[in-house]
Amino acid sequence: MGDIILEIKNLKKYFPLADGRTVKAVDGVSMKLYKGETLGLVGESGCGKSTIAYTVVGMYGASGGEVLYKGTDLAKKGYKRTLKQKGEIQIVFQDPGSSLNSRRTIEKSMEVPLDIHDRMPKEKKTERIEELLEMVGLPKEYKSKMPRNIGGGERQLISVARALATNPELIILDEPTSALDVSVQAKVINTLIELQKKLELSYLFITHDLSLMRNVATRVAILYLGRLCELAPTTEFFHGPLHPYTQMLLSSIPVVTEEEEAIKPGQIISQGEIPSPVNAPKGCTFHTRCRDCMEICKTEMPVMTEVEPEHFVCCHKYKAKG
Amino acid sequence: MKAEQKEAMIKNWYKFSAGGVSVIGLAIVLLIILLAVFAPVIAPYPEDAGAVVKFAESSQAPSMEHIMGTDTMGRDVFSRLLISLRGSLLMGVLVLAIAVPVGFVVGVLAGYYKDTWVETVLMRIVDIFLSVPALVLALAIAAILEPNLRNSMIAITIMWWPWYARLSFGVASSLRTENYIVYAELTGAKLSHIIFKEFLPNTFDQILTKMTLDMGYVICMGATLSFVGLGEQPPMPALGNMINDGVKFLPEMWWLAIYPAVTIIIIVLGFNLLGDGVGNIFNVEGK
Amino acid sequence: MEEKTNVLEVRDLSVSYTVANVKTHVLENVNFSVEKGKSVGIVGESGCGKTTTMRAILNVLPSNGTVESGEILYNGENILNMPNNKLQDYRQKGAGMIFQDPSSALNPVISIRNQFLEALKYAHKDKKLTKAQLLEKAAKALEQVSLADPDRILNSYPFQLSGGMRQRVCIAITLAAERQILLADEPGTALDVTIQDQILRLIKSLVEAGELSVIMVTHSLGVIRQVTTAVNIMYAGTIVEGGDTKEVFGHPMHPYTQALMDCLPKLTGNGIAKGIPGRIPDYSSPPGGCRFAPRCPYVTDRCLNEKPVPHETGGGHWTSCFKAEEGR
Amino acid sequence: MSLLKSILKRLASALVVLLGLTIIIFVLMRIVPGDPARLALGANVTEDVLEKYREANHLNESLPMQYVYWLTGALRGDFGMSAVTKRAVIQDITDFAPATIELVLWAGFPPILAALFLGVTSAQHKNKWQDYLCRFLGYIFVATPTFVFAVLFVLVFGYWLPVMPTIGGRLSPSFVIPDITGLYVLDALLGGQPAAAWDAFLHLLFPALALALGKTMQEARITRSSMLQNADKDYITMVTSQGVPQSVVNRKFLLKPSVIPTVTIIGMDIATMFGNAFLVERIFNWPGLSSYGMTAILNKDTNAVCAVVLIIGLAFTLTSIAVDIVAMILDPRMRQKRTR
Repeated sequence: MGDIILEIKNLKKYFPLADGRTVKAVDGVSMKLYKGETLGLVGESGCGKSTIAYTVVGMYGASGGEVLYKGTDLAKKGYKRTLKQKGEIQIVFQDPGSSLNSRRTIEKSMEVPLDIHDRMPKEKKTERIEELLEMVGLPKEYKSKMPRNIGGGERQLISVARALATNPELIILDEPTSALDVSVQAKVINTLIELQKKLELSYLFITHDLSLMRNVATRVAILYLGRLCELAPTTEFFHGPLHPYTQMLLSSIPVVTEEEEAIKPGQIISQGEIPSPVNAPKGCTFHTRCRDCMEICKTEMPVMTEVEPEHFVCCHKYKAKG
Repeated sequence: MKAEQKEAMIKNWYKFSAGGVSVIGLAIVLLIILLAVFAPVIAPYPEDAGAVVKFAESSQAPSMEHIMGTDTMGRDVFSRLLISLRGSLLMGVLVLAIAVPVGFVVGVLAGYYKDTWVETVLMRIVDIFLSVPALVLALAIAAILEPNLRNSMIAITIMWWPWYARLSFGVASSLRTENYIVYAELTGAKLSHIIFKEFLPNTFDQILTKMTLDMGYVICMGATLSFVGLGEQPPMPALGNMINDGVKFLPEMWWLAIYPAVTIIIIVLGFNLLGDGVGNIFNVEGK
Repeated sequence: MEEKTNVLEVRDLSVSYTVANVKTHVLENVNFSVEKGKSVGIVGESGCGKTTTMRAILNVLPSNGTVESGEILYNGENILNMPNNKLQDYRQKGAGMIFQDPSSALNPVISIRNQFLEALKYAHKDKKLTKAQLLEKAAKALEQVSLADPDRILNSYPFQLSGGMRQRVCIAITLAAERQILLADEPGTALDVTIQDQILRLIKSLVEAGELSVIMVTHSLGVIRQVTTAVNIMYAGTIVEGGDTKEVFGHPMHPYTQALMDCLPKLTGNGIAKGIPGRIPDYSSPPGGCRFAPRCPYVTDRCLNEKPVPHETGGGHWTSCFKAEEGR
Repeated sequence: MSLLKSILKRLASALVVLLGLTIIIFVLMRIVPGDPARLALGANVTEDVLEKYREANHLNESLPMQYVYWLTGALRGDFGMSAVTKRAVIQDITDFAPATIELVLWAGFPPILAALFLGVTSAQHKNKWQDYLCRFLGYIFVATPTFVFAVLFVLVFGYWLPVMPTIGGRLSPSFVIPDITGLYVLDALLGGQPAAAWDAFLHLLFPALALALGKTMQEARITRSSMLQNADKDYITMVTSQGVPQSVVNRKFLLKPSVIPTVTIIGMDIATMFGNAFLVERIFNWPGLSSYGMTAILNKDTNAVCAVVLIIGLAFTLTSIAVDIVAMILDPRMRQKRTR
């Protein structure tokens, strides 16, 4: 493993509600992101995966914990990110309809980061925009188009190109392909993989799609109700998922081939629903849906344990082993 | 590229003319503008737009010579009507030229800073202006200032900007969580960039539609003020004061009041129809 | 004999829309059928005409849509020219649809309870059920779709529920009507994968119990494989391949189906294909021959000029493709 | 309950707005060029009298203090003396307000039903003659300024087809009715005088129509377009596809969401009527608050102007609160929105 580019330590993000209660969107998450890797952050709606992304990128402040980017704590109270850091950490959003201003040409949208980070004369700017378009595999004529005249996948590629404009090192990918058809997703994903190799980018890839992560991520982290359940290198993760929630998640995926069917943990039937993060269950937050629930699970919160090298799981079942 | 633009134009024209009536609106508005611009040339008696007295021709019913008749001073109603179009249009343009930018900036700021004190303060001010019928406060303001055309414009402008603030507030507060706005913030864009480069193009459709409709309503309110004597002062003609003069001679000299009244209706109608068509292009509902 | 077991049959259905004076030919000669107590799937990507097909089956196309030709037979009768009362009867007891977009399919200003009551009142009008009995059905359906607190849901307005909950409410309203045929338009889009799994299993169990015939429309090949026994692959308003689900997914023959399968990320890894170049055609002037021809890697002159017809390759598996027909 | 809470919130914000309005009015009052004391008393009084007047009206204090005095006075109903009528402004207002209220009530509320009827009819007969007629009249009426309506009515119904009571006022002098609510039609009915009630109604009819016609057609237009817009929504298609008969769909599922936009603009429309009443009352000789205000404005009677503006602001605020409450009852979503 290489250098650590981003380390999240015990990150917490709480949102107060109007009625005085609190949503604990992220409640004590720790993980590392190595340079040049793709960390897949996977979970169902309300698990806090996007909150983590938005805290890293600076949309929210943290309620507690640290976000160390190259050793600097970006989440420290009162810390203001430098322009350089803003350029180095970029984000690609989920919704292709809203990531580009529908009233401005592609060129105008792509000028936004250039004007802020890399002021240059008009002709050079045009040149740079054409170069960026080429990097994501789009013809340079696209610069004069309006977002509504191109497809959703192409719009996402423009968002990627726009993010590349500031020479980033870490890109947060917030479900960049979940709104796209698979034939279009394929092109976007392949472009992202190529760019990563060429530019040594590190990706924090937020998604709910485990099948996609199987093909993209270096390591996979599973979130449930604002906490990590399991974190492991991809191959190991898919061949030996340990956490009961992870197993349930995997077994729920509708697949298309017999080979895939064989990988899914059998005999696990998904049940129940993710509880509201406003009053998360005591003890292990998953115990209400867990088929292996023990007495201890209802009262005591399990801790992250390294059961095998680089394979972490947060479950009482595996405590003894460690 | 060229073909694309042409295609877009054809599509827009189709949307604009879909209802049929918008084309009539466009024709009316163009006609009014032409008449206003060339009024001194077209008007048969341009000198009548002032303190002129021609006793020999006073109080004549419409005829070939005076197609809309003459008033008690013998002035040609048609000529006065043409000249008065200029003041009306000027009022519409100037009022909106000030009210729209002011309202836009206030509204967008409030919308962008929704749920903060900025929104509370700005939108409360807007609410206060909207808590009295515009006409009442405009009358009060116009009365307190010296009654003339300029001051009636000031009064109407003061009452008009809150509407644009409210419109822009609505757009900005719904767009502020759009990813392109968030992206601009995260990358370090300045406030002026966000307001004028990101929000402005997105508010433009609705503002333009409302402006087209409002041209008619501003002219209408201007006429109302001048009807009670708080606008253009006699002997200069204005749609409102011509009607007011004419009312005194109803029903015998009906032409004095009816022609200017019908003119107002046509002007407002024209801008209304045009505004509907503009709204159709952008898929914006008129008010 | 075989004809008789079909509860619903779509024959040569062509539908067009008129947008801004331009006619778009969305569906072209769509053919498929559902046997009683079976489930059939239609797979295709966005804009391929899946939802249009579903709406046509209930005769509720948007006001700018027209059925150009074809018929939709319910128990042998064409619903497209049924008298009004019969059509209503068919909608009440014959076929019902789960709408795709949960945020717009529920009336924003009417409580969930009343939306249930109104729909169920007509669906069960022959049985003379009391209000309490109807509400009981509603509560049961809500529990079936894993909504734990039916009373609270019934007392809510749509805006008080999350997207996933709304989608399940829509599903419950449709299921509680206990019709013969369920038309499911992307029933899992707003749901988390573990909940989607529960819903799919519910639908499958209803089919297996013989209570329901299902037409499921989705972009997800996996969902189709889990629920249906027969599948139709739709591309740009035409059905390009069809047959037994496992057979079609195991041996896809149409180049579009093959490409789609290759693009799909799989749990087995091995990366994903480069995607399909180009975009779906402009429906206002669709390609004269095969609609997939402009994006097809195996395209020939014949594909560009001649429309392919279904060609059976055995075991009820067929495809409309000259490549398969010519054995290339 | 959330409804009650939303209503309370709405009232609180209305209070802030009204307070803001008093500030604007006060500022307006003080930017009038010239000495307020002299404006009130006229040119032929001695400096001594002026000084006494200033003392009595706190005109020597700082501006914020003057505002506080003026506001506390206004809260007690003390708006000072009118320079025109030489009576207490509050006295004038209590005398004239009922006439305006009666006019606006008649112009504001009954036509809503007509607007809804026309809008729904127009939508249900889209692109048939009923629809074309409604839309044609809609365009014309919306484009006609209220005072033009008033002038035309006077000409047509006063002179050409004399059906309108010509002298103006609220009641023919031959009738005497009890003073109960100040609303003549109602008072006459309460007093058991149907003939008087009819006479009062006739007096009301044309001014009320002049006020109402434009707004009514606009409300009809909004109802029509929201009916048509909603008719293509998924939630309507969904109930249609469930076999709910079309008439039930229209009545139970389409009407309610479609009238909400109309309801929400009624508040604004009634407010505008208070404004337009200024002209209508003048043209029809209607002895109401607005013609009193108009006279005050033209004579620069600041005390009276301020009082009238404030009272109209109050009336408007109350109307819009009422409308908001109706909207909240109709549309549960509005209970959650931050009210303003």
